[in-house]
Amino acid sequence: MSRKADSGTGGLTASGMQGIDLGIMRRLLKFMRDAQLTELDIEMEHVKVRLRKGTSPEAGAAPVAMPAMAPMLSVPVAPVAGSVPAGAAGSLPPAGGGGAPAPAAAVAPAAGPAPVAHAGPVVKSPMVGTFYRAPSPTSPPFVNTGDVVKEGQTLCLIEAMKLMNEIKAERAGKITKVLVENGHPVEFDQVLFELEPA
Amino acid sequence: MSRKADSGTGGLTASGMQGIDLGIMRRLLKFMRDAQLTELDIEMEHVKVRLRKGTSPEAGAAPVAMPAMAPMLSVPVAPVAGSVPAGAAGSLPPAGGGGAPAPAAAVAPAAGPAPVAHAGPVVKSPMVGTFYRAPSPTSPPFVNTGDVVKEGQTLCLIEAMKLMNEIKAERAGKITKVLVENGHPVEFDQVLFELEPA
Amino acid sequence: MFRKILIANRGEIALRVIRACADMDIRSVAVHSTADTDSLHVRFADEAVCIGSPLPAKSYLNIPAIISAAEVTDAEAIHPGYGFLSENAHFAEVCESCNVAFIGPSPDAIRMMGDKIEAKRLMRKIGVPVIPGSEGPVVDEKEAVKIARSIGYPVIIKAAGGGGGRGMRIAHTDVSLSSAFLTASAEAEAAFGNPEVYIEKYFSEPRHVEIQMLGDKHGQVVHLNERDCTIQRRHQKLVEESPSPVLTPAIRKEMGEAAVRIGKAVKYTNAGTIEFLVDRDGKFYFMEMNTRLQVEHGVTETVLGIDLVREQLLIAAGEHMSLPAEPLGIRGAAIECRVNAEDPLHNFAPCPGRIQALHLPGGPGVRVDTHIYDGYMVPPYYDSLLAKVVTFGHERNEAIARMYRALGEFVIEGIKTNIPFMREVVNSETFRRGVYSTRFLEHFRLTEV
Amino acid sequence: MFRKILIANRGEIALRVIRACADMDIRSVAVHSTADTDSLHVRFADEAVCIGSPLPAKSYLNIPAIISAAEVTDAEAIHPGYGFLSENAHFAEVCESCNVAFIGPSPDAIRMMGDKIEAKRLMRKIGVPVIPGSEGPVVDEKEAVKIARSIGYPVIIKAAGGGGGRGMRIAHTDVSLSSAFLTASAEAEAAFGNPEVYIEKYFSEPRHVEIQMLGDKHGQVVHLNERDCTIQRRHQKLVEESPSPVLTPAIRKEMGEAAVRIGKAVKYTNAGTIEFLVDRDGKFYFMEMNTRLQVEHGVTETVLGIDLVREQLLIAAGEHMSLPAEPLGIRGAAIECRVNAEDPLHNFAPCPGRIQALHLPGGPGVRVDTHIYDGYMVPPYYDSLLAKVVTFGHERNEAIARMYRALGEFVIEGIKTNIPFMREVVNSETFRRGVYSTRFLEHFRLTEV
Repeated sequence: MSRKADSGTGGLTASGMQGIDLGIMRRLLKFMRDAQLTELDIEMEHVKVRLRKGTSPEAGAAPVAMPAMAPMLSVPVAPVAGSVPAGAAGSLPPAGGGGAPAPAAAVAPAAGPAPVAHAGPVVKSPMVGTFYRAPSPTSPPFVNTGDVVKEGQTLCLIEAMKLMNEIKAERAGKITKVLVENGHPVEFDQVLFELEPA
Repeated sequence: MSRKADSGTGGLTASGMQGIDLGIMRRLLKFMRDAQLTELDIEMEHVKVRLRKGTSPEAGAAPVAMPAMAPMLSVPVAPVAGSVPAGAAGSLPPAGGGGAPAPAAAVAPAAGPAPVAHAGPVVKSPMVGTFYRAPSPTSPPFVNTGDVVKEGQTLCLIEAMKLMNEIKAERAGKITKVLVENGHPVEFDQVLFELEPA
Repeated sequence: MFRKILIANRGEIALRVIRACADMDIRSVAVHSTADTDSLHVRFADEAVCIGSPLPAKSYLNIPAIISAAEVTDAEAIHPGYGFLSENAHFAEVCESCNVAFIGPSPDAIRMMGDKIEAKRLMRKIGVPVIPGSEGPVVDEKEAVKIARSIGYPVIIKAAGGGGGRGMRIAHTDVSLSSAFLTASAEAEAAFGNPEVYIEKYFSEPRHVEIQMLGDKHGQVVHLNERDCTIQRRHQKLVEESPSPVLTPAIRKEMGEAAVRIGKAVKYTNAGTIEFLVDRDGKFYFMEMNTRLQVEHGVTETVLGIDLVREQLLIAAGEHMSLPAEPLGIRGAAIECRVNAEDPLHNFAPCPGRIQALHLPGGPGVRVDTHIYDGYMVPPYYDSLLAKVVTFGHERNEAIARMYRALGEFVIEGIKTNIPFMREVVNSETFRRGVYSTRFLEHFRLTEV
Repeated sequence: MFRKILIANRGEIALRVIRACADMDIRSVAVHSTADTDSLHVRFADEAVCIGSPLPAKSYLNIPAIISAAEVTDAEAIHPGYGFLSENAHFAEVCESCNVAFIGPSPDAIRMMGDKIEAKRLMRKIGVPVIPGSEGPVVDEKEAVKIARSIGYPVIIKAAGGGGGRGMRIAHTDVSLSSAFLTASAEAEAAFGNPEVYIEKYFSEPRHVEIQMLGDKHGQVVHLNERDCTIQRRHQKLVEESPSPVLTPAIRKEMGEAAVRIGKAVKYTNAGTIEFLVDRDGKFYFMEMNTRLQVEHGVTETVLGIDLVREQLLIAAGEHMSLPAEPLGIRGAAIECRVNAEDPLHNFAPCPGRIQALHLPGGPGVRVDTHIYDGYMVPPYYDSLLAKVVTFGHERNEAIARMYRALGEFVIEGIKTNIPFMREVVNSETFRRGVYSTRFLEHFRLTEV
């Protein structure tokens, strides 16, 4: 789910796709890994690079985007993500819903939305709604990072149309990351938790 | 100068740029060379290939064009022509005026119109007008294929705005090809003769 | 006026509504399936929510997901576009119960017009002509002949339980009717397990002409003249135009008044379209009412210089429509062609795939509504509409010339489209003359492909 | 009507004329330089002739080449577009002498209006107000003061031999005028080697408003209301609109009548535009007449629903114009923004180069005229105009909202454009209010870049 400040300041600083250097991207990624960073923003006169690891698509920012949100400016992320070793601690998330729809014709085809690359198994939202980590505002969360959960254990609630839906673990494992903040909206297929198999 | 039967039957048989195989193009070119062909047309359900050697741009047909004359369908000819040995008997002419204007973005940039690739030096028309090979309808042509001409010798007339302009040889040499028929219109920069230096 | 609305649709119509929102300074929320993440409606909306997987039932027909999306984004109203949930009375009710305005008519009006028998009953009551025929199944040949004589030959016998041409028979005389009745009934039983048949007057060369109407919550109901949608292929409209080349001002007035009468009778609010069959004598008969925005609404917008989606939003927000009560003057002619991803040489088979190159037509008198772009992947899950081209002219001939020119400039590469086919249709002698029926395509032969 | 015409121009205006030809079933011949071989005007014309090398003098200004191209293609008429040879009386004469119709006014009318002093003399004769001032150079301070008192302060002193601001002085009183006269004269001599100066009334905050007019060979002359072109940068128009946000119906009528009077006085045929300066009191003064189609003609077409190029062709062919003698009713508001290949952050430096990605705006109320396409190489030889976006609205606010939306949808990658700048201009409070002068941009600051 993306919220845009302005849906069309299109094409302000027009830099061609050629300006994007995947080599530099990879070196930035390595730098991030070495420095154990989870987020890296670089903004220069003609370029703005944002890298985030394991962030939820809710943030919506395209991982690499020129200043304007022109559709053709988006970078197809799947190939880049694919070039990162599967076991890497993190990789580039895909363009969030709405931020960057149109891969330029010149670039490798990316049929359909690129899957979110997470380190391990994840728990995704089966519906649109509001995410709650606890049964009530005063209760402790169902789960926290580091918790070991059993199959069928309730992980969170998602409120949709005034109904609270319990989201349960489909398998046993350890919660390694909680990706959505309490009370925030989530969309279909959004990753809620990372879960390390038991 | 191109005359089109219909300026817009655009996009009927839609074949993407991917369909264009430069390897096949080069093999066709070799086949032509081996068979001493000057023209080769192939027309199939989804593809139309036309190769001509040393033809005048007047014909106007793009050397390789999909059935529809969609701008994006044109093939950038310069790189292909460039891959032909300079001394080859012929090579691919560029897109004539009007046939195939827009190289697709995905293809190698071809800044400006590609130069006509002729085997040797050529005599081009310095103006728009009507080409005459002889001073009068009953006279013999100024020059014929195989003639050796001196520098400054009149090669043809071009009538523009009721005036007959004599086109003279800029250097001595042998006329190896006459590319325009008597009485036909010519445009600026159109190749009139091939001239083998003396 | 609403501050934010959600568009429960995709493709060009979602983009159309988003544009109206931008023009009115209303924030827009797009919803989309996972197949439409890269769509322009997602790109150009102010916010976007993924609501489900590609199958419509899981996303664009998924009422809880759409309502939830409206709730989490604080959207005050939902525009359903056309298709999907646009004529779903239950959805309209759910919206209302969740305090989200449904941008369309009341659930009652949707339901009333969705019931064809009820709708016909109403028409008879308020004096709008319906296709003459039996009110229900016909018992035997005798009754059939009696009805046929009263409505006049030719008549068509149709299976009550089926469709698709089976169990259908056309009869021109008592004798042929008696035998046709038995055959049709037997065929209907064999095909649908139900021998019941009914009778309607048969029109061999009808035209499809519809009246656009608008009603607001203050009781104002107007009609916005007709659109002639006679050029169809298997009940799918291909070309729409206004004014109709065959309607006289008198018939236009009569049809318009009928539409307003219908609107007033059901206290209709928002945009609706009354579809009529028009016979060769200019007599018109109610077929059905579409209780939503039509695909071809741009034809009316272009010929009258108005914005129907804007009117929809005004009406849904309880404001007065911004149109005068009197019919607007027709100031030229507008024609729409639907550009579809389908192969006219192979029985119009859908052609999803990636668009490799694109050039849109432009210049004077040309409007293009499309959600495609260079590099767009046309998904296989949804209908094949790629773009709508509307041209305007001072007279019909100018609009046709511009359409022919615009389609010539319209280049889509990578997938097959019906553009060359449509170009031949608008360029055909028959179309230019303007005299044809819904069977136009049966007689039309694609000459140069 | 002509069967075939040649378009002696390039870019969007060549495409515009080619489209009009297609709409009227006239064959079109494009001419082009070697730099424009891949242009859309070459692509969409029925025939194309290369007439020379990229420099305009060698191609688009090359009269013999253009005439030859018309001769070898058997074109019956030449449309000059705007710029290049469009206001060249000699070219119009050559066309006539070669039996090719020039689609524009007579050489005499072009020449007459091209001579600014002659034109002003005519205006005085027929009672059209001109900017008050000396009729020629001013002899000394005394004469300067005398003239200044008669026309009223403030006045501006201008060098007869020059331009560009040098030798210019503004004076508000007799005293300041006397000293300003001497300084200006000295400066003029130093700068241009000519001490002669003249005096005109000075307008500090004028508006630029022009009247579109048409005359045919049957003596009918009409005006088509105004276009307000006050938003300029260094005398280059950036935004044009109709109707003007500041004109009263009474002033519009007066200006329109003045335009018709001018047209009748010179027996003007074809399209022409009278440019007026309008002061804060609504008084208007003749500045000059453009004897050709304007870049911004689409504004008038959109607001009146007409086709000016079509009228040009009808008139040139000796037919009656297809417009009524009475002024057409204004049915809304139209605004045009010029999209240029220039960098607003670097003093609007031209930015030729290859277009890497393109998305054109669309939907209701949006017209785009452009010759660019995805992959197009913008050549460095010609002006930087890439596209014209015209939006229509029932009222000015709607047209502005649609322009803001359309520019937001307009994506051009690979080269810098003024799109974000134009978007801020139309979104600015000052522009929305409608009250500003030709100095708008001096006060305008690009806030968000």
